[in-house]
Amino acid sequence: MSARNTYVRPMSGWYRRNPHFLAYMLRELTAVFLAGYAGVLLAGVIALTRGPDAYAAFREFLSSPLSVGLHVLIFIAALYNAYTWFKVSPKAMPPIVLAGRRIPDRVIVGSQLVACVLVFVAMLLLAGMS
Amino acid sequence: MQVVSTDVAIIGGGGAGLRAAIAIAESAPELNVTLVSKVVPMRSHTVAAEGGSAGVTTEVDTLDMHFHDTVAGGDWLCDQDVVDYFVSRCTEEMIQLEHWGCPWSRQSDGHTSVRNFGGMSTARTWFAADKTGFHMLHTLFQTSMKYPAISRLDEYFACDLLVEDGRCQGLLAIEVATGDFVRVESRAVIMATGGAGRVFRQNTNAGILTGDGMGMAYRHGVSLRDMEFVQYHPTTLPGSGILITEGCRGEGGYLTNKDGNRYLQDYALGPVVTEPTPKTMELGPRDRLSQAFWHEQQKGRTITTPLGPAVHLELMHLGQRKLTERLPFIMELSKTFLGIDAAKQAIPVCPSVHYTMGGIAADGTTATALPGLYACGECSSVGIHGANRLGSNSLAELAVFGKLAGENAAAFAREQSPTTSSSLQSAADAAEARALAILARQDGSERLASVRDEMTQTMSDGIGIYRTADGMQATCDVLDGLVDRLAHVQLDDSNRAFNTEWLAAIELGFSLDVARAMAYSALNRRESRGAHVRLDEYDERDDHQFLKHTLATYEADAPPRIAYSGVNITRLPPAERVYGAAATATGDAANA
Amino acid sequence: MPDRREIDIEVMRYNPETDSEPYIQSFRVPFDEDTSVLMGLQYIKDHLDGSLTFRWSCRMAVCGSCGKMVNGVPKLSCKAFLRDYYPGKLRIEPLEHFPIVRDLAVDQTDFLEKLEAVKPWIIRKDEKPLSEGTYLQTPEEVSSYLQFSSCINCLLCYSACPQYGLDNSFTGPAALSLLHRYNADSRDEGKSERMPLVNSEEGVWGCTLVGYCSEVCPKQVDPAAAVNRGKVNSTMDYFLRFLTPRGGVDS
Amino acid sequence: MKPMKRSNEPIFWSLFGAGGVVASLVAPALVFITGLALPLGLLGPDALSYERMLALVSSLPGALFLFVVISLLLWHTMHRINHSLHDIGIKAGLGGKVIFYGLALVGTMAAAYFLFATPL
Repeated sequence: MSARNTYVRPMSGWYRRNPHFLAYMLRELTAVFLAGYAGVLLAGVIALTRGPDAYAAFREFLSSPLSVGLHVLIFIAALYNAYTWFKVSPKAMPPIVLAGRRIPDRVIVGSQLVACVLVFVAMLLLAGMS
Repeated sequence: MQVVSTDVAIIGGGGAGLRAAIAIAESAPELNVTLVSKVVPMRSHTVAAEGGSAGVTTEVDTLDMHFHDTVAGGDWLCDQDVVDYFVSRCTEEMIQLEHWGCPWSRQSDGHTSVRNFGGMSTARTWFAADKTGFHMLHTLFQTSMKYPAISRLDEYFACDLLVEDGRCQGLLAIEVATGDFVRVESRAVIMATGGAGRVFRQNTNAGILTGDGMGMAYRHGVSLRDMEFVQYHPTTLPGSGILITEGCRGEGGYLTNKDGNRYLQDYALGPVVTEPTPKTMELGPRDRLSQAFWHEQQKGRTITTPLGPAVHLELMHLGQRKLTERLPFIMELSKTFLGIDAAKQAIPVCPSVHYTMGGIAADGTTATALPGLYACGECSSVGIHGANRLGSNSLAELAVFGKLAGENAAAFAREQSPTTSSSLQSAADAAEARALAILARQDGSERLASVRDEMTQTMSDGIGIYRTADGMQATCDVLDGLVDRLAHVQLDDSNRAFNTEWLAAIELGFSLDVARAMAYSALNRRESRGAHVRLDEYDERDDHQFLKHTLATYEADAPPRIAYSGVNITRLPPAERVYGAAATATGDAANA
Repeated sequence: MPDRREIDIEVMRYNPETDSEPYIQSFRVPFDEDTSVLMGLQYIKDHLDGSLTFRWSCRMAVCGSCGKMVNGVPKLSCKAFLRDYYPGKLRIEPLEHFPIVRDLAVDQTDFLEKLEAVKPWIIRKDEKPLSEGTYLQTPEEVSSYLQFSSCINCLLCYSACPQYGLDNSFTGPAALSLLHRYNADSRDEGKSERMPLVNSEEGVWGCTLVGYCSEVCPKQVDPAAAVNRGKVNSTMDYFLRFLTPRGGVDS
Repeated sequence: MKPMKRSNEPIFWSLFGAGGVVASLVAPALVFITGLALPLGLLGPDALSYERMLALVSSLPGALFLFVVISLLLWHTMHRINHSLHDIGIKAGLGGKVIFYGLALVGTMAAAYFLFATPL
């Protein structure tokens, strides 16, 4: 086809056109928060290496309202990211066949969610929640 | 005008056209093939075939049985030499498609499966679930991409053949996107444009099936053969005519009337059986089943739906697992278009126009009377379907005769000297002027859709499952008037680029010519045979006068000229067509 | 006819001969329970404006011709129904991310080139003669590719893919699904010929798993799964090529 | 057709994928513990104390755990941020890769340095 004068529509603002795209952009945005959290962890490690005072200052920072507020956002981002990650995970793995039947996607997603909850509980116990 | 020079031009990118293209690329690699299609090939209507494709494979099956089924199914109007060729090549073509990647449904040991189909004496229908045509078409289309010799003109609308020195030497096409004309010069042309079900109101066909190829060949003096034999498929959705495959019945589905009775037992198709049984009950041939529906309707035993009378196609007893595996598309169609779960509820179905048994008259080699023009697939009449086609013979046909047309057209092309361009140019210029005149008209008084709708209505009224002289005459009269009115259609759209209204007007011209060939052929066949059944005094088969092919020949500004030609009967003399218990009895005798 | 209601359909119009950019035109269309969006457009063409241009063919969701954006969502217009939008209105636009040729018809050439580029045919080192019959393939072997062979090339997935819209050098969901379909077919031996495309930026790596392609697919092909299994294959190919003489393509 | 160039995405995608597992399985719990439960006093008195944390990073498994979490989170997130620039229409190209994967690499080296090479 040698069509003349075709019209190409602009892409600007494409992510606002559809709720699915908005959800995708939010998923990608979680990376900014999780990157921040990696920075927090790294800062904590550095503080540890610098001795008790530095580490106390680090804990002081964690307790500040600003930090708690940020961590609320990071926590929401982490949960949302985990949810989206589990949801698409069946697409990136070859089909798992057991006894001649393909394991449905929802079983794969569900078992990961369960694993996530188990890790959560285990780590809380390890960290010393009474 | 742009000019494309090629060795063989193919019009139509469905199963037959693609198979022909591949056959040329394989049998004559030095030749160039140009595939001209008004839609991108994978949109062609082969895509909508569901149930399967015939090919003898099982130990209990023989070529002879396939031959008998086809000839008897066609009510002896088949050319038996061609049927013999056909049945002997089907299986090889199915294997070829398998080698090209077609995902045939398989048995657990890895061999391909076959299912039962109407009018066939044993299971011999290869299938890919209930999307057989879809998989065959995409397999052929994708496979065709590997041959550099095949070039395509996708979305080019062929509007005329170019005939010079008594030989078909190309075609004129309109590039849809721009409205520009292209002259395709070739040493041979293969017509593979499919059927013409769109000349009827309620049909299973895609919008593209307007009979263009038949019309083009017809206007150049090639006869249309056996056009009165129009197949009504017994199980389609009321209103839309969407196809509900015969595979449903092949897998064991039941047809019941409003009282819940499997009414086919009342029409010489019994005994009532619970498992799919060849040639019995729901596995009778399509013409008989559609006729039975008509009688049920007369007796007031059909169900009333908002879109027309129907009977029930019951699949519930087959179970969810089998339905998901064997009939997934039917499940999807029921959900989408009826909002029902076919595993739990019966599907309301009724007959709709499905297939044109007749077509461009061609011999068993696919050659037409016009040198250089070959025809294959539904647009052609090579002589295998007779008065009623058996389900699953058409997909096999497009493979077998598509290949043959490709090989024969290639052989013909090799012997021809190159086209003399200047002489073709004037023919092309004249055709271009005719097409442009439609676009340029300014004082038209008719609306395109009105002419089209009146044509489809009168065809459905007069050329139905049952026919009368009065009804057919009335249809002929209406069609004659519509031809005049088409000359006064005023288009809304005067642009050249992607003007689908303009193309539809050209299509409607072809449709009207084809419709007239059908109606006049029907009116003149004073007997009942296969899909052509009359309610008037000609309600019996008359082998003495009408064991003949009808030939409708185009007359400018007049109804078609109707003539007859002989049927080639080699080894199976005409006999009574029998199904149900009677078929089982004679079948046993024949096989003994 | 009882229960005949009317709905407003806004259609994007574009005439390459006269318009510099598309505009919206509104039509009022009668409908009932069974009127598809496609039938609504056909009503406009037959009765209101014969110049409205759109593709359609089979009317039964298998030919793949009639995809449109319906209220911003890619749909087969034969498979969407006006009743589901009433009493609201519809905005029908050509499929996103493709150049508009006229009104609702888009240029599909780019897809056809991409389809051809994935070599969508069985590639074998030795062809088995037809006289030796079919290849054997168990139902399990069929099921590993059957879903991906169900693609009707309707292009809804391309309209759902912002990565294709942002950079159309990306091979895209349907073509990559068909590539995967042939690679996953036990009869095929052409994986090594297709991997260079898979491995390239234009191959699977243009995908960021937005995942909307699989949502809009009318045939449950799940192109996102095909593309992302392609990423796994490409990654193995990337690392294993150092370990195996054949470059890991058959792993 | 032009010969196709092999993409080096498999390297970054592998790290992204591994980071995704960390981000989805471990990160929610870690964020909750260090960022919310600890400051809000939901944990026991000794939780995350200097001594316990020093013991953690001094043990090889503990140090490895923190290294993996910090590094893979960075590879995961930097990969996404790099692609997001493309999504919002910024063609960063090679520059984007250098900046973002560079950041992930610097973070990884820093984590390794402080966890494995710094005397405590």
